This record gives sequence, C-alpha cells and structure tokens, in this order.
Amino acid sequence: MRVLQLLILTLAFAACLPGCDPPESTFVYNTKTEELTRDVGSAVKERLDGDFGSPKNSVAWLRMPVDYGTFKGEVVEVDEDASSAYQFRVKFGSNGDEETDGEDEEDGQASPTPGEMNLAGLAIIWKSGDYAGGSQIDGGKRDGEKLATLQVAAWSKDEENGEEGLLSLRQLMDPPPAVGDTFEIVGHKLSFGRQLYAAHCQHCHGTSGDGAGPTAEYLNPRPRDYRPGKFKFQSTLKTNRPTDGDLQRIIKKGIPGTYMPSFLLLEDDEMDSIVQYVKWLSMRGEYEIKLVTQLYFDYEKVVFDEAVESALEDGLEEFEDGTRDEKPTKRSIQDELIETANADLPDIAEQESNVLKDAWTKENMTVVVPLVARTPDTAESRARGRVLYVQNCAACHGATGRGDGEQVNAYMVNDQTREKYPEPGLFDDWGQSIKPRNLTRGIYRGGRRPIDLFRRVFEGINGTPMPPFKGKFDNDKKINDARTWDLVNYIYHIPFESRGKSAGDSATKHGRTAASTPSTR
Amino acid sequence: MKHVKVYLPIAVAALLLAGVSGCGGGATDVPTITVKPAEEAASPSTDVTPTNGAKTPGVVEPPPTTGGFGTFMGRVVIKGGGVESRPALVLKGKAALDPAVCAATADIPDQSLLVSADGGLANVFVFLKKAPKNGKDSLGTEAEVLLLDQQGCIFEPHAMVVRTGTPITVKNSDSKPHNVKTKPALGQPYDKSLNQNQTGELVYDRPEPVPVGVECNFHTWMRAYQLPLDHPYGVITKADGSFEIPNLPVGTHQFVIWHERSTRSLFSRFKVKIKSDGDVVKETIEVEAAKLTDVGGAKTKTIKLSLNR
Amino acid sequence: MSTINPASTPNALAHAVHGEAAHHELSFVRKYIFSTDHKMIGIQFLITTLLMLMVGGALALAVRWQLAYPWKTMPIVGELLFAQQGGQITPEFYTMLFTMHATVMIFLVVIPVLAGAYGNFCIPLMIGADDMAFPTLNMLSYWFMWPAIACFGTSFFVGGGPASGWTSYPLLADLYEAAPGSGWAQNFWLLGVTFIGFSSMMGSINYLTTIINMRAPGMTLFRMPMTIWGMFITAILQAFALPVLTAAGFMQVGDRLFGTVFFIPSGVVVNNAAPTIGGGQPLLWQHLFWFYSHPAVYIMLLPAMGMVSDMLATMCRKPLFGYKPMVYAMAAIAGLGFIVWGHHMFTSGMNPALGMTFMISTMMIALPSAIKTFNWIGTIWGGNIRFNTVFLNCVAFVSMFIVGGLSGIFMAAVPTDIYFHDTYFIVAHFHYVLFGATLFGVFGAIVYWFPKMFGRMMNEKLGKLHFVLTFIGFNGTFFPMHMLGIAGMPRRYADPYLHPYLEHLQPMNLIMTWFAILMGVAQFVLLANFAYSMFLGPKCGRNPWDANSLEWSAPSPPGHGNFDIPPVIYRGPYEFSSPLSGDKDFLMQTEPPVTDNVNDTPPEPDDTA
Amino acid sequence: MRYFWAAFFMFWPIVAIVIFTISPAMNWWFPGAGDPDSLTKGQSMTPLGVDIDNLFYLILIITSVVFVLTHIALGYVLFRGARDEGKKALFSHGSHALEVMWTIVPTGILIFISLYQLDVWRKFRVMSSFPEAAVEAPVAEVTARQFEWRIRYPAPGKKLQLKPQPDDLYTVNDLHVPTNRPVMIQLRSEDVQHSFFAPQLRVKQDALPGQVIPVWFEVTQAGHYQLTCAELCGWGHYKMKARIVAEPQTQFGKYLHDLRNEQNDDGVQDKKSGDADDE
Repeated sequence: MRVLQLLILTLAFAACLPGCDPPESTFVYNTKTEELTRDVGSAVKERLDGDFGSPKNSVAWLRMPVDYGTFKGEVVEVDEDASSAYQFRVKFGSNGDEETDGEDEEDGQASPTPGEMNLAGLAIIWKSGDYAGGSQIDGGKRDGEKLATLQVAAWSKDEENGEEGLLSLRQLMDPPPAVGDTFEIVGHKLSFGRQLYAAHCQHCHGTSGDGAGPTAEYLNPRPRDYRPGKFKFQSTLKTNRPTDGDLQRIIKKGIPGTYMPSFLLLEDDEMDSIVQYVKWLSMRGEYEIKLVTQLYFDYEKVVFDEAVESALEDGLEEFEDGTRDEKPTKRSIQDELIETANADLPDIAEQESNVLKDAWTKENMTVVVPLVARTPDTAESRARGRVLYVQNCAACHGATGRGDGEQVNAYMVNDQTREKYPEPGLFDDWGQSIKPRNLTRGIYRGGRRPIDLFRRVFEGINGTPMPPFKGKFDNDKKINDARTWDLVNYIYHIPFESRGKSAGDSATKHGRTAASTPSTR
Repeated sequence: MKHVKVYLPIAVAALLLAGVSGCGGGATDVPTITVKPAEEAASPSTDVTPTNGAKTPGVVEPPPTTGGFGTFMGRVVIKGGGVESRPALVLKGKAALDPAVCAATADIPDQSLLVSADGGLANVFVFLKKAPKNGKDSLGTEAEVLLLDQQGCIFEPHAMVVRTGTPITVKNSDSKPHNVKTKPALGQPYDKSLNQNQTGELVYDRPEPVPVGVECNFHTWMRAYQLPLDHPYGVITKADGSFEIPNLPVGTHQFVIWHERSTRSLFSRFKVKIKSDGDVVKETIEVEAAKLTDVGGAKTKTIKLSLNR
Repeated sequence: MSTINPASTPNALAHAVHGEAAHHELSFVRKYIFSTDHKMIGIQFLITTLLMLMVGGALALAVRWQLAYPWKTMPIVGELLFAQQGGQITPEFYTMLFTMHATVMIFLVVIPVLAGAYGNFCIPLMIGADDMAFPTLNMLSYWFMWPAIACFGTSFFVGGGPASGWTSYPLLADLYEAAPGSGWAQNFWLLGVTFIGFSSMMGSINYLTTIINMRAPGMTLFRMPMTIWGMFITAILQAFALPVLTAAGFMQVGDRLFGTVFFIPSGVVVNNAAPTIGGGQPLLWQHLFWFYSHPAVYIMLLPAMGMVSDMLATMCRKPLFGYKPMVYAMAAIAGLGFIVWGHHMFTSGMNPALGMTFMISTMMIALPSAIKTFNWIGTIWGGNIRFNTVFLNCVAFVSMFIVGGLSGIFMAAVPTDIYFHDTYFIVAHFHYVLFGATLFGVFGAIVYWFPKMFGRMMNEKLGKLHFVLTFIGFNGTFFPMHMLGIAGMPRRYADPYLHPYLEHLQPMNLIMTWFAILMGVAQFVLLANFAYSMFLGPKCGRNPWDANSLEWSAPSPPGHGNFDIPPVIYRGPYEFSSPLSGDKDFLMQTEPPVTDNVNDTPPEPDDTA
Repeated sequence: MRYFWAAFFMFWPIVAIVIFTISPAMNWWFPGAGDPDSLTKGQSMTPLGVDIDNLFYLILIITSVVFVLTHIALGYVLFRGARDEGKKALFSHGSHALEVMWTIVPTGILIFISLYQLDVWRKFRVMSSFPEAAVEAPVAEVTARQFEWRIRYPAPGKKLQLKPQPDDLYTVNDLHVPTNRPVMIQLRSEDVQHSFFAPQLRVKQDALPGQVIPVWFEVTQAGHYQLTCAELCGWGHYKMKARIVAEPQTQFGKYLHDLRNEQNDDGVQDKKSGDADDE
C-alpha cells in the first residue's frame, strides 16, 4: 500500500513539474547564423538579441521606422509620504505643447491615450525632470549611461476622471519622480502586435517570421518568409519595401488561392499593430541576414578553420623570422581572428541598420501609379493585349493562360548552390517550386483590381521569376502604360475566352478542364 | 478498511489541482518591451572603437605616404591538367523557349567552366575584400564602357568586375524578349525586361562579398557573374587563366580567389606580400579539379513538391 | 459493506463439486493473456478500456485547456511539442485532439466497455451458460482491439494526426490536400475503425448465438435480466449496422488510395492541387456513416440501460417496474434507431421532405426513452433503497439521461436544429447521454460486478468519493455547454473568442475547464480503488448484493465453466421483497419453488401486475 | 446519510434550473443584434428566426415542465426510499394503467411538437415556398473556401448568373444585404464542406462542394451580423470569421456602386468621382 501511495504521489509531482516552468517562445536564428563559427555566431546572436530582443522581451529599437506606439503623459500626483514610489498618479494626453481638444485629429498631433488598455510590460521613458534624457533607473540608482528599461506594471484608469489614473511600475524609483514630469510609454503596438501575431499568424509564419511554423509544412504554397524583406504583392517599386497599406491589404483581403485567409474583421488598432509587428519581424530577419552575409564569407565554420590553419602556418613563420614575439598557438590565432570579427561587428551593424532604416522609410518608397487611365475594355484593346501576351507572357503562362508555358519544362538554376534544380519548373527566391498562375480560373492572388494587375505586370512579382515589364512595351512611358492596360484587359478576359470556346479542344488536351469553369475565385 | 486510504486520493487530487493551477493557469503571453534609442549613447556596450578604414563606401583614402606599389600577377590553372569539358547547356535547335533565336545556329556552351588548352582557368575572380590602406583609388576608373549584352541567349561578358556606382549598360541584341535580374546579397536587386535593342542601366550601390549572379527569367540557362567592389583591386582571369593586379601598396594582402563552380571560394585568404616598391609577385595558383565540380552536389536541396500522396 | 449471504456456498466446495474445471491448470499466458474464458476476456476488455478512458480524458482536457486559455502555454503537451512556440499549440493539433478524443472515447472506451467487457462477462453468467458459444472468436474479438489501438496510436505520429473529426466527413477526410498533414494518419484511422468493426462484429455474432442457443433450462426470453436484453438488442444493432460503416470505410480508403471517387465531386480545388475529376457525392458518406453511427449511439446506450435496470432493482430491493414494457421500449429504440439517421443531416442540404420524415421518426424515439425513464422512477418508488455507490451511479444515470433526452428534443425539431446543429448544444446533449448516462452506468457496473470478477469488494468510501467528484465535475463541465450552444458557439473551434459574439463566454469556458480537470482527477480515485481492491479488498461470498440473477449463484470469482451446480431457472430475475421469500427480501432465479405455496410455481413470463 | 444522498440528487436540478433562469440576464443566451447590452439582445433579426425562437421557447417550456416533474418524482421516490429503511420494499411488477398513461401523454406532446414545427421548416427549406421576390433575384453568390467566405455580387442592375460574369463584383468575408425584404443567396463551396451560420439570424446551411444551395432570409434591422462556419472544414475552421451587413436598399445600392468603383480602380482616376465607369 505504501508503495502505491508513493508511486501516485511521485506521479502527481512529476505531472506538476513541467507545468511550473512554461517554455518561452523564441526566435529561430537563420541557418547561416548557425553555420558561423561558434564565437562569431554567438556574437551575432547577442547583437540581434540586444537590438530586437525575443518574443517575450522585445526591444523597440527607435532607429527602425516602426511605429511602436507611444502614449505621452505627465505625473500629476506623487505620494509625498513615501520615500520611494512604485506607483503614482498620472494624466495622459496633455503633454508638452500639444492640445488634445479634438479626438478626431488624424494628423498624428493628438496624443493618443491608453484608455482601458493593459499597459503592463511596456517601457517608460522620461522626457522631463530628473530622469529625463534616456537615463535609466536600475535598482534605485541612476545610471546615465544605459538606456531606459523601466517597465510599467499596471495602469488603472479612474472611472470619473478621463485619462487620469494610477500608474504602477515594476521597478522602484527612488527618489520618486516630481509632479509635472512628462514621460512616454512606448511599445503598446509592439506588445499588442506580438499577442495578435501569436494568436493568428505564428502557427504558419513561425515565431520569427521564417514561414516555418508548425502548420507550414502542410501548406501549398508555403507561408511567406518575411526575413529577406521581400514581399510579393506590393504597390511600390520592386526594389522597395511594401507600404503599411500593402501589408494591410493582404491581411484584409487574404491571398485568394492560398491558405492565407482574409482577416477583414480585425479592428483598426489590431490591424495596425499586426502590420507594425510584421514589419519589425521582417527588419529583424533582414538585419540578421545582412549581418551574417557580411561575416559568412570569412567566418563560416569550414572557411574559418582553413583560415586558422593557414594563419597558424604564417604565424609560425613569422615567429621564426622574429617578426612575432610570441609563438602563436591555434587558440591564439583563433582569438585574433575572432577579435577582428568582433571589432567589425558594430560597424557592420551600424551600416546595415541604417540601410534597413532607409529601405523601410516611407519617403524612400515609390508607389507605382500608371501614367494613363485604364484603356476602355474593348475588343480592339484586348486584341492588342493578346499580341503582347503571346510575345511576353505565353512562355510561362501558356498560350491559353493555363500556366503551362514552355518554361515549366525548363530547368532553373538554384541561386544558393549555383546548380540546376533537380526538377524542371520555376522556383522562387525562397527555393520553392512555384507555378505560373493559371489565368483561366479568374483567381488573382495579388488582388483583382485593374491597378493590382497593372502593378504585377509593370513591376513583376518580387522574389519570383515574374519579371517587371515596365518600359518594355514601348520606350515612351505613357504609351508603355497604355499597352500595359491592353494586356491587363486581355488578362481579365482570359477566363471568359476559354469558356466561350467549345470545351473540346482544350479539355481534351488538358484532361481535367471540363469542370474547371472559372470557379468563383 | 483503513481510513488513511481514503485520504490518499484526496491528497493526490489536491496536489494535482494545486500543481496545475499554480503554474499554467492564467500565464499571460504579454511581452515586456524595452526601448533602445535610435542613436546609441556615447559609449556603446562594446568598448572597441572602430578604427578600420574603408568601411563605408565613398570614403576617400588619404594618398599614399610611404612604401610604394607592387604588382601581383599570375595564372590560375587546374592542378594536374584539365577537367572534362561541360556539355552544352542547350543543344542546337533544342531550346525550350524561342528556338528560333536561342541556339539557332550553334549549341550554347556552358561557360561556367572555361579551361584553356594548357589548363588555364578563365573567369576566376581574384580580388581583395577590403581596400588596402594606402591603396590607390584612381585605378580602374578609366572611362571604359561597361556593357552587358544578351546575344543569342548568352550573356556577354560572362564575368565582370565593376566599381560601385559605375553604370553597366544592359542590352538585348536578340529579337526575343530578355530580362536582366540580379539578386545581390547586400545591395539593391535589379530586374529589367528588355525588347530587342532596348537598353537599361545597372548600377551596384554596394560592394558585395561574393560575385552576384545575373540571370534572365525567360531563358533559365542564361547566367553571368558580376562583382561590385568599392576599390580597384579585383580582376577576372583571362581565357588563359592569367591575371594582373597592379598598384598594390607595400604590405601583405589577402586575396579572395573565387570561381563560380565552387560552393566556397577557392582561396579565402590567399596571401601576397609586396615587399618593396616595384615588387612583382608572380604566382601560379593551382586549383584541384575536384573543387570545381563540387558545386551543388551535396548542397542541392530537394524541394518536396507533393504533400503526402 | 453489504452482508455476505450465509447461504452461498464457499469457494472450496465449489471447486470440489465442479471437478471438471480443476482437471487441468492453464499456463499463465493461456489463463491471463490469450484466454478463451469469457470472464478473463471481459476483465481484459474492462482494464483496457479503463486505460483508454484515461487517454481519452487526457485528450479532452487538452481540448478544454485550449478553450479556457486559447493560445497560451498548454501544460505538458504544448511544452513538449511546441517549445519554440512557447508551448502554444497549433490549430491543426487542436483538430487532432478532438478528433482523437472522440475516436478513443467512442471506439475504444464506450463501445468495448459495454459490449466487450460487460457483454462478455455477464452474458454466459446471467443466462446460465458455461462460456460463450465461440470462445476462440471471443478471444479474437478482444485481440482485434489491439491492432485498432495500434492504428489509432500510429495515426498520432503520422503527419499531423487525423484531423477531420471522428465523423470523417468528405471531402475533408477524403482528399489528402484538404486536411493537410492528416494524410496517412487518416488512412490509419480508417484502418483502426475497420479493426474495431471486426472486433465488434465477432462479439455480436457470439452474443447472438450464445443468447439464443445457450440459455439454461427454464431461462425463457422473458426471464432474462435486462442486461441480457440490452446486450442482445445491441448485438442485433451491431450485426446490421456495422457492415455499412465498414463498407463506407472501404469506400473512403478507395477514394484516398485507389483513385475511386465515391464521395468526390468534380472540379474541387484544395490546397492548390489539381482540380478533382469526380462525380461522387459527399452526402453519400454522411448517409452511410450515420446509418451506422446513429444506431451506434444506441449501441453505446442500450447495454447501460439494461445494466442500470438490474442494478436499480437490486439496490431498491424491488421488482423492476414494467419489465415487459422496458423490453419493448428497448426494442422500439433499436428499431426506430435505424430510421432516424437523417437527423444528423438536417442542415446538410438533403431533400427537405426527408427532413420532415426523419424529424417525426426522431421525435418518436423519444417515446420509448420516456417510458424507460418513468419505469426506472417507478422501480425506485417504494423501494427499500441501499444507498451505495452502485445505486448512486444508477440514479445519476437516470437523472443525466433525463437531461440528455430532453435536450435531444431540441435537436429533433428541425427548425431549432437549424440553429443548434454543430453548436455546443449538441456537444452537451451527447455528453449527457454518452458520459452522463452510459459512463455513470458503467461506473455503477464496475462496482456491482467487481465482487464477481475478483472475489473482492470495492472500497465504498473511495467509490462514493469518486462518484461525487465525477458527478460535480461532470455537471460543471457539461451543463454550461447548453448555454454555450444557445449563445451560438460552434463546435470544434480552436479559438471561439476570435468571434466577437462569443468573446464574453471565455470566463465560462474557463470555469468549465476547471470542472473538467476536477473530473479528470476524480478518475484517479477510481483507478486507485480498482487497483487496490483487486488485490486487497475484503473478500466476499457468492452473493454480496443479495441479488437474484444467475451469476450470483456461481462462486466469486467463478471457476472455469462458471457454475458448480448446473442452474435451473424457476422465475424471473426481479423477485425482490416477494411475499414468498420469507425472511429474505430476494428470491434467486435458481432457488426451487417453495412447494407449500401454490402460487410459487415457476412463474409465468407475464409479470405485469 | 441516506437523506443526504436524496438531497444531493435534488440539489443539482435546482442549480440547473437556476442557471437556466439567470442565463438570459448573464448573456448566456441567444446572440442578438448589436452589443450584448442592447435591447435587442437575444432576439432574432429575421422573421423566420423569430419563429425558430418561439419554437425553442415552446419546447423549452415543455421540456422544463417534464424535467421538473420527473425530478420531483425522482426526488419523491428517493426520499421515500430513504425513509423506509429496514422495511420490506413494495412488491409490484408495474402498473398497466400507468404504462398506458405515460405512453399516450408523451406521444401526444411529441406529435404536437412535430406537426407544429413543420411549417417553419417548410418556409426555410422548401424551395417552392421561398418568397418569390427573393428567388427571382438572388443577392449574391457566397462561396466558402478554406478559410474564408468569398462573395460575388452581380453588377448593379443585373441579375446574378450561375456562372461568373466579367462585370461581377467580388468581396471577401463581407456580405451586404438589403433590409426588410427577403434575400436569397446561392451557397457554394470551393473545396470541402462548410456551413453558412449566421447566429443572430438563426440561419444555418451546409455548403456542399459541387452543389449550389439557395438560402433565403430577411433581415428586419440594419446592422452588422456575424457569419461563421459551423461544419469542420480543416485546421482553420475557427478562422472563417465574416460579417453580414444589413442595410436599407438605398445604402445597399450605394455599397454596390462603391464596390464597383473600387473594383475598377486603375490607380489613376479619382475614386470619388463615382460615375466614371469604364463599362
């Protein structure tokens, strides 16, 4: 009996134990980061964690053009008796010289207020008073060097008094802030975005946005990997990043023909937060890729080992020559080389983060706008479009638009290995097999507005073999755009064209078409 | 019946409840946020102040003050003779697309491995990763017209070293549409479709650590390599495998020697020591044939197309 | 503890008299593993299903956890499998969880525990046979469960697990691409169902043959205990309904593996695969599936009804109220059960006229159920009740069955079913019937027949503790589901709170989950009691409950061949508190008639007063 | 202890009844239009839905009565059984009269319920009794796919054709319908089985691949209503969150018009000049 008793008790405890230490969700590092030699790799990871943090402890790096969400406020009352304070009364919304009389001001002048929002875990930065200037309070001591890591523990709004309420902090502020000190609470969009991302996106797109969540392996096409900073459907130039509006549009409308569903009914703030979070993830991914790319060439494990070998030989020679004081060892050579990498890293990081910042800055994005309005959808226009189609598109999309052009039988070269793919067909930049769109089904992944199709033709589709055709149809830009519209008109017509013909010719050829009338998207 | 047995399961039940509730329970997934300012404070976390020069493109180096310049020249040859020649990429008249233009009169050769009769390896990139201190910047800027032509569905030239900021004219001399597409690791990609005799301008904005592949999405076999550098110390070997890099400042240089058929560079730190002004270092660089065929082999990722069936 | 009947013969004597049984001692393997003895097979079934109950319960708790704390760290499972996601499970994993919960509970717990465990154990003992008609077939029926368990087990680990619900509706279950990841898991699932089908089929043939042919002298059909009637009718249901499911399963396997298109219409594009070429009809599966699975609901209920009738009569020391109406009601349920399958498909788009027909037949099936309920209450009425664990579980059965039955009327009425179909209302309904009714019946039966199985009594206090915890946990978990259903919460949602009209239900789900955890914990009490009493419980005599039916005249546990004295039956099984029984309040079926009373001739089958 | 057990079984039905009674006040009840605190909470927004609700309440009353009566009976027999400890139980094999009584009464009730509801079912599902106005001009075609609702409207002024037309208008997860007139939609599925479930409208109909199923309803009050999927359709089943927007006919017309302008957006023309139609 005792044995049974003990057994059950042990089992019960065993069942409880894993429950006590829930695992943290983590970012997955790029495979190339893992291929770096260990010390350099961990330096890169450290850098990355310092600049972007983890899903649980995210860093709002203000250099990045991400709207992390800011609430401005000021201290209105501090408990005088307490020699120290974790909490004090604050007021939101009326900060500095801004007037907050109109809530409906949309130009960003009106400072938003948190309302009932849960502010726990957000960062607080002091803008005036003793603590201003990015100083941080660490265990009650002021430390002018480091950046602010003070965090909010809770915020409770007064029922009667608008945007006033009690703000509690996780750390002690000693001495407490003075009445009238202004501060900013930063990161609610990042925090909210992370929570929404975890609920809606993570299981497909992965915690780090690598498109390799647990569900991903079952999906065709695979979920997007944001890390290279490439987005297929955008309104901007191919070399630009997508605008917030583009990302929103994809999230709202979904991508027809794929498993990306439409999240139309997300609230505006939810949508905004998700978009900001996705941008942030994409920046983190691209930042990592760029850092590694710069280091990979020299510090990949195999290369590095070879380099150490040869440097050791040279070092020994030098030692014999007398140009070197100490006899080098493998260890010391390694350290020397890694020291170089570590010395380089801050500069590389600085450089790449600035490149990234510029890339994602709105001013550096050019939205593609046709120079002429859409040509009326007439038979003549479609006929002109047909000619262009046959010349330019049929190679991939096929003469009848079924996505069965000659290209699907050709072999592509893998950019990574510089070798042909083992299978014929087209591959995208992520190394996944893709097919030219079957235009007869009337499904347009990037949107079905004329402007969407125009942009797809004009700028191509990022990351795929679909090339841009801007300026190709005519050297005159306006004429070129008009020709593009002809082509778009024709593309719209393809589903109805194939149906209009007797099903016989194409159906027998492709077997399965009888029923594939252009299904309703 | 002993009473103690009755209490055992109660205890277990209570423990289980306590265990699960105490831990998993309402565990929230609200992240904590830390702010990192846009500009790092006066002294960043690392105590090493960057002193290495030539980090950012466009920084003009001070003119050389000491030493002088030497030359590094030599040949890249295949060790132990040649390798078997690569089969043609596209046989005459057998092009998957546009057979009227591509390989219409002759096979399209595989230019990825060009070996001369005496074993010289062409199209090898020999370059310095970073500009050396005291280097000359003026070199290589003589007004040569850089042209990337597409003729008979072949990129011409196949390999090219280019200075950042220097425009390359891309051109389509064929009667069928082409496009020119680059996917550099660091800089801006380029992608332009061209009709016959249309031209475009390809400019690299950043130096790259490895040569950039150039492709045409219409004709998947078309491929070229271009290496943008922000300094003049990079060349490609000629048809006989020879190359010459002049104006190397005195000192030790570590050259990268790279060929497209090798996954990694052939040599990542090929040391060249210029001892004094006017010094000419001559090297015959031997490359094992095996290194040139290992591309792709093991590293090719097989893409799973179907899901389960 | 109940009194041990001094009249019962001691075990030693039993062995001496029944010499046949002792003449060869079987090896361990033959006796406990590949046994052909119906009692051992019954016990094997029972222990297997109890273990499976724990598995199914764990899956249910995982489901509940997700509903209480969506996308939060799931203890143990999430932590082990999805550590990188912070222990957050994925939707397809959730789909797998509820699919496998239903599968395990239905195919590996409820059906085998009733027909397998108690059918095997009780039938020969209660009709006075020395074993089943086909002992080897009987053994096979148990051992065919293991391939099924293996198949279901394998399906957990192949791809993402079966993810089409236990109903496996095409095209979700039919096309590989539709439920991505379920691929081979779904095939294994179908294979597992087929194995279970074989197992049940073997059992049902055996039961039918045994009950029809092997009754002891004097055991007329209307002297059979209700348990036997329940098993008998269940066996008929299984024999007629199962082939349809097996056939449908093969058709689905054909669609999945061999390119047939029974259920696949033309031009369907899933996950960017090529459009299907078909001509099949997905509704066909639903018709075939529910043609089995609706009767299966009664397969999962009728034996429990029978067992509860027996236990109630015994514990109330009172004859069963309306024996014959009970039998007829059972038969009516079974008969009607075959023509109501369409009520699962009211919203599926079948012909509306069919909807009306099925609705009326479904309404009518409430009638025999009502009759049974009233009869059970009538049985308790005026009884001299023994409030022990068995009785409590039986009353819980009746009470829960009333709830489950009444909520069924909402679904039987087509217009309200339009709203309630596939909401939590239906989940509440069938859990009240399948768990509330059947499993409480089974918990009662475990305690009731435990002495006959192992010769020892179960601990009464632990039994009551288990009952109370389970009862509270059960109602706390499932009663609020009616409210969820009325509020329109659909089934099988990994995250219902995504929808604004369900957001406010999260606290309620949270409370339900904690009740469910309580209920899960309570089952450890049962296991502990079971394991403890099996070896250390107080020994008991032949008839610890003072019951009438035949099995209590055999030794506890019965030896090989069951009866030491070949039984002869003189009356029905419910002669409790009969004026003829003298001091005792029971009169066993085997007890010869008291000769000085002319009225106590071998009783007429007609016993309605 | 015997009385305790009898009381134990009587306690829980009381709890059950209490829970049911407070449910509407606690919002554990039918979803209505607008926010849960509004006056319309719990009310169906379609006439047919009102019928369904009424039927529900009728059945609820009947079943509640049965529930209460049976549990009172159960409680009574339990308490009596608890009281009669030690005595011999009543020796009775049943009662013909009672059996007949409790066979006939439920039969009557059940037949009443069955017949009473046939009309609602006919109105909802039998095509020949659909309102003519709705049948003649279906508002939209709703196609379910993993995991969203794709909606196709005919161009303003045109009729919905079975096959897509070049000028059709498309949206996703956003079905607009005019109020106060019966509207019919054509329900399709592109891949697996789905179910069109509008809880506030009490409409549910499975979408079957390969079939076009007409569904009609009439929304009496303008507003936003939920549209969800009620048939397991894969891992993203719960993600099929959409809405039905009911609005007066004029606004609905305007919506279609705006939709057409958005659909024809070529990035150049001013979107506000709504009349610039290409077609």
